Amino acid sequence: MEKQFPILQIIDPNGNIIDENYENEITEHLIKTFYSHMVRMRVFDRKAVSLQRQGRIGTYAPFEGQEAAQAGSALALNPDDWMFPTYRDHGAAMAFGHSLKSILLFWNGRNEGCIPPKGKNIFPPGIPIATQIPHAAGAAFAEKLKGTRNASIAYFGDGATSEGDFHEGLNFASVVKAPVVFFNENNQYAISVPFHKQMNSKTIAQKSLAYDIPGVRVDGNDVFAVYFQTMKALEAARNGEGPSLIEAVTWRYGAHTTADDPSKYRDQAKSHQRREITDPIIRLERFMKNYGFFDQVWIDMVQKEAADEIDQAIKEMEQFPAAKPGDIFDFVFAKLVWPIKQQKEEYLEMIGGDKK
Amino acid sequence: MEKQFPILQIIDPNGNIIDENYENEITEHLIKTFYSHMVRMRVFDRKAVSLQRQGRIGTYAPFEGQEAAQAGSALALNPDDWMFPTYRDHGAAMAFGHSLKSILLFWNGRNEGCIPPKGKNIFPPGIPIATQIPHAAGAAFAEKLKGTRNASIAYFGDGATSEGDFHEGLNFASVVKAPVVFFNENNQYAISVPFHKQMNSKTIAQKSLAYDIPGVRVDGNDVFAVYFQTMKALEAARNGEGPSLIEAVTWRYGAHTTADDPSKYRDQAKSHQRREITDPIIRLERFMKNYGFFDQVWIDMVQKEAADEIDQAIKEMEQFPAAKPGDIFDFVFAKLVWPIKQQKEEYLEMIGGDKK
Amino acid sequence: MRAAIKTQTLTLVQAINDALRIMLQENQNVILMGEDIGKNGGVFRATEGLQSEFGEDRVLDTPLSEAGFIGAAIGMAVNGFIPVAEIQFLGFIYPAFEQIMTHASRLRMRTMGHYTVPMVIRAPYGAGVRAPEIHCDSTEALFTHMPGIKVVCPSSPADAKGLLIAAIEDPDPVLFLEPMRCYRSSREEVPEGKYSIEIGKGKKLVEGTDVTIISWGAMIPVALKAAEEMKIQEVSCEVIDLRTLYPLDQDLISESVQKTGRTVIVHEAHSTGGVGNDVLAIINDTSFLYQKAPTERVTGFDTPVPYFGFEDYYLPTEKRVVKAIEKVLSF
Amino acid sequence: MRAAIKTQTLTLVQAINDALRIMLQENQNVILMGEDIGKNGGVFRATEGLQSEFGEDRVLDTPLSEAGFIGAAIGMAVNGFIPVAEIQFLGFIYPAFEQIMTHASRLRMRTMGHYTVPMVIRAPYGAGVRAPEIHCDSTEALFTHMPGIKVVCPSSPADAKGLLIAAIEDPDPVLFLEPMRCYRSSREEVPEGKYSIEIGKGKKLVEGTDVTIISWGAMIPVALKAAEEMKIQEVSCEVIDLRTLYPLDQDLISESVQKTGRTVIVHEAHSTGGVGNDVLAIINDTSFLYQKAPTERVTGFDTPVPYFGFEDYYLPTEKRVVKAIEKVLSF
Ligand SMILES: Cc1ncc(C[n+]2csc(CCOP(=O)(O)OP(=O)(O)O)c2C)c(N)n1
Ligand SMILES: Cc1ncc(C[n+]2csc(CCOP(=O)(O)OP(=O)(O)O)c2C)c(N)n1
Ligand SMILES: [Mg+2]
Ligand SMILES: [Mg+2]
Repeated sequence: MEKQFPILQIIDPNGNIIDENYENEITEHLIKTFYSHMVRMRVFDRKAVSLQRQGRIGTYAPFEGQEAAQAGSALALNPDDWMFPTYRDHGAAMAFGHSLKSILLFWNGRNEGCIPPKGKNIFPPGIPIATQIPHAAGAAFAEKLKGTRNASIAYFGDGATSEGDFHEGLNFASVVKAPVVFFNENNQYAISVPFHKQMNSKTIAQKSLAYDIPGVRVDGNDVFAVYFQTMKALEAARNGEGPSLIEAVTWRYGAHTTADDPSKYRDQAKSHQRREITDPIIRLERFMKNYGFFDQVWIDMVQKEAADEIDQAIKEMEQFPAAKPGDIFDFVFAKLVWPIKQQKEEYLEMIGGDKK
Repeated sequence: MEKQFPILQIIDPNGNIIDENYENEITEHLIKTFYSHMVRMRVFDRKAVSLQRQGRIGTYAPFEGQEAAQAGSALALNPDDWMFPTYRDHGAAMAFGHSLKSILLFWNGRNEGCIPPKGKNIFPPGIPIATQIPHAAGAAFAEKLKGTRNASIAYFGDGATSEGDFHEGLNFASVVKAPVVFFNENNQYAISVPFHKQMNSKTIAQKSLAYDIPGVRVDGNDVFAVYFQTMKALEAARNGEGPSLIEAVTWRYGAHTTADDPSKYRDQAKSHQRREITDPIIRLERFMKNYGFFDQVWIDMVQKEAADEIDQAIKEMEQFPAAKPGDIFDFVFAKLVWPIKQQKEEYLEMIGGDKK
Repeated sequence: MRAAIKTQTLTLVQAINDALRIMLQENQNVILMGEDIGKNGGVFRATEGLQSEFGEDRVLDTPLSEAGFIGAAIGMAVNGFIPVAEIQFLGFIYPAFEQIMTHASRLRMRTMGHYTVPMVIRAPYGAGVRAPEIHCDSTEALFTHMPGIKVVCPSSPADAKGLLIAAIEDPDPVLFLEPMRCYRSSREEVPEGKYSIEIGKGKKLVEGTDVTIISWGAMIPVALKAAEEMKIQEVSCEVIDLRTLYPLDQDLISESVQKTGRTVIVHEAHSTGGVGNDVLAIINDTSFLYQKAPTERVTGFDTPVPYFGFEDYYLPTEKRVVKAIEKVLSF
Repeated sequence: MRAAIKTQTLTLVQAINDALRIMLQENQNVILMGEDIGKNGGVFRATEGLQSEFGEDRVLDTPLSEAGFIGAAIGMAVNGFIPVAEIQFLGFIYPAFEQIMTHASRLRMRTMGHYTVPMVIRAPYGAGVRAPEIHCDSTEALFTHMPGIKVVCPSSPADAKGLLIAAIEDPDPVLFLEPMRCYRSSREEVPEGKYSIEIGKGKKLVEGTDVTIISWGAMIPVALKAAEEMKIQEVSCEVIDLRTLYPLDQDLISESVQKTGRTVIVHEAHSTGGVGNDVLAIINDTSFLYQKAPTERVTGFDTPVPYFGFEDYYLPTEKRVVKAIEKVLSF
């Protein structure tokens, strides 16, 4: 099966183009877009980890190492498409246009962080594993019924493929030919459980065969491979050809979440050594150097802009008004039902009104 | 995929051996065993349908047409293996040694019907679709842990493959290499929903690829093909090679259950015309004629023995003691807990004791 | 004088079919989903004729995959549709439990109203029709304890139609339980055309002064018969059909209990954790001093709903209700 | 004089680890299953060190598949093993809901005792630790309403150990809820070696005469603090830790309520359908005339457990309990 589903690459770890079909498609604009998004994502991610350490946000799920998978896929979307991320896909969400302030608010336990910018179809991060997969199928099917050319993308990890919802979502989508891309980030661990204990198959892409849908395996650290394969899958979806499954093979360098200690289950030194070969940003820099796009001044600017933007978002997050007790009652139903109304009134009376 | 998973046959619809590898394995004993079991199953099934019509049992799920799939697979088991049937697999259960009286009691709403004969590992028929699949994986894994050579078999329909439990059961079994055979009876309908609305794939066997386990498609109306393929899968399981998936392509001639009206969703006249080509008993008779095993006297005897045995079982079922009210309380836990004890006492007092 | 309302004589399941047809006609975004609801018209014929009238896209036969199609329905609901999903029997809702519990019911709250899930899940429930196991569960309490979803359970054809229309028009998820024992057991005059009945409002079926009987769904006929029987003994029972199980009709309950001071709750679900205890809580909270006797609960037992050979023992009977009425009277 | 019992000072999660180790040692058929319970020792370290001590076959890291491994555990339980399955957080039990509801809890009844499911499902539950959504549910009532499974919920290390051992030895399925807020919040002396505490028996933590406070799990510290506070006002509160949620300790509840006549129930689950209502039913059934005031329930609201930025509003506090005590006293 590994032969039937080879890991597609467009640039190799040394930053050389190995698939000539794409030579003309890789424009400077594309390169700079990818690079700046990936840097922005990494700066954000590291900053978020340190915010958590300082107790300024709650438990956080870092995605360092998965930037190419997230940027490449998210940037392939059209503005009106739908995104269904997990707790680890805020990189994808920010690339697709979510606000950094919102993402930080989410990680600080605030529902306000689940509200996407106006006009952006981004679901709140999926916490119960794999449950977002049928949602993506349904939202995509709705677009099909409406007769648009919009598609949806569902993100999920290698561990998520073990859940029934993965199977049911793919089966449903394949039957109704919903325009959806099932985008798997195979970072090879589900918390501590390694790939080979999660499944007996050697690839995730081959699971597409169960549904007779296209399946492909890409190097998840090659942003070009991810981008063009996602584009292809989205294009097929828009054309009425139904869903596809993409397995982006990648790795997380850090912990599962800030509450996790990866040294319990793997050698973190080795994990970091992988950077040399697999780090998606280093690889893109090599490519930029090889092909004359490397510009330290521009890179420094990108770094700085990212840092500034994130600092600004942190400020906004921290200046955000305190959580209003009344809010927990008001959004359960469109209209308060009496038990909740009564509970709200009693509670607010006890604490002396809705101003904490 | 239909090419990768051809429908294996040993005898063709005309009753000729087309796979010479098995010529020597098809002994008279085997032929007679298969034939008598299939006849017994069919006589039972028709009798049960008419019992239901007469109001002597409850809703019943007929399996006419699926006798070869059930006999061929069940007769491949060893006595100590585990069977996990659905509501449509009482044919398999009776071939494996369940008592006819028990099966009738089950269909008459009596839990006593779920108790297998001593020493026989037969689970109660699975009603919530696909839920028995993980059980079979677990029971098989238990055998592996104990170090025996016993295996388990899980029966399920084409519709069942859409449930998450199908996927989770196969994935679990593939990871722990549980000695289990996943035996699918693809009768091409889930109540009214035809195969092509159930899934986008053309075969069920190909779903094995998702788990990197062996998958095979057999003619479910060819009892030899079913038997030898099941044997092979069981043998692999006993040898530590893990699970396999068998798709037995078949057809039910009758209704989904006696509460179903198949003419609502398919042409029943056409369904019955299929008999000419596919009826597993007719096919076996053709084979017996072609190869000189046909013996009308013996066949009449088989028919008669089956009818007598079933009449006897019906008598036993109908003479079975009335349901005891106390029983609904006594088997919830090993020891009555007070709420149930209190409910039991109050109830029995009201109805004047446990004698209805 | 009120204008005459045109009516039809319908069974409960026909009334449901009527409500579905009306809503499919009226709102292009309404879409029915479920197993065997198309050509087959549903195993109880609740969707009979609707696929041929409205097409396969609006009356969708789904794969046998409750988590899959309820999950997909959530995605569709968020994206402009109003899915009305049929679960073939309430006992088969459990595979979709996670989707309902963590998404359908929470999405509005999670996103502070940005995403909402205007969907209906219809499910026949209850024992007494000699069906196989799991086909007989009455586990409404699992959903009344789930914040963010309303639970409705009509007992009559006219209520079924009006409440189902209300459920489809409700901006939030509604679990709509259909007492299958009442599907065809009686007919009544049902107004033609579109009308709706407010969710959250019960109904006084019989006015009385001595004892309040509170029930819903398939237990209503049992409650009514018991009330009838008590009339002979000159006991005046008030019979209340809750109709909505979340939110309960607190006013109706407390008003009646404050009048009679004696209450019998009848439901077929298990006693422990049953919705009867929520009624008890309302009485405790609103009508403590009016109680002349401890409330009696006549319920299914704390046992799984047994195989149908035993189900008559499990289900509350008129006799058990009468005994409870006598008990609250003689306290 | 009693013989001195050797003890160790343990946190609740350490006590659980101790109980698991003892049972793995004692009974070859005990097998632990779950996500990340092996090398990682569980996300809360409840199974720390057990895989290296007992091997991968006895402490099994499963795929991320709750229905799959609970379903498999049922098959294993029927076939001679005693699986102790860890659900990483109670909110992730929902995918396995069908397996628990239709099989684990019913198999004994279905087969009249021929097949039984001696398994334990362990799950950390509850809010207050700033965890993401769904990690904070307290939905014990979904399981107390499920016939055929017992529900246990200790609040202290010593109880946790004794009850977990009892759960593993119980011939029927037990859902064992671990208040994650108490995992490391305090230590106590826990007897060494094997001992068990009877399932179904609560415990009087504080003797009192004026008001009965009934609670369990993570709300026990809140109840205790409120009782402490009331002491200053010279109100004597009796505090009862239910410890088992099905079956409830009817005797302990009624004995205390009959003494004080005033009751406050404290739980963090949603009010409607909460186990508090089962306690109310016991009071109604056994102690009606002893009541001097309507029972007060201090509970989580009928809202999803909110994101942690809001969770302090959701969770019952000492202040809310004190207010309820004052209310039952001033009635
Ligand atoms: C239904 C469910 N079970 C368990 C968990 C706890 N959990 C959170 S993340 C995780 C591992 C997920 O692994 P994977 O799908 O590979 O995604 P990754 O975290 O590697 O991105 C687990 C077990 C959960 N969130 N939901
Ligand atoms: C979880 C669940 N959902 C729905 C049903 C209702 N139901 C009973 S049988 C059936 C169709 C099953 O089809 P298939 O798996 O092909 O088996 P067959 O009946 O054809 O043998 C359905 C939908 C059920 N029993 N369980
Ligand atoms: Mg992963
Ligand atoms: Mg079928």
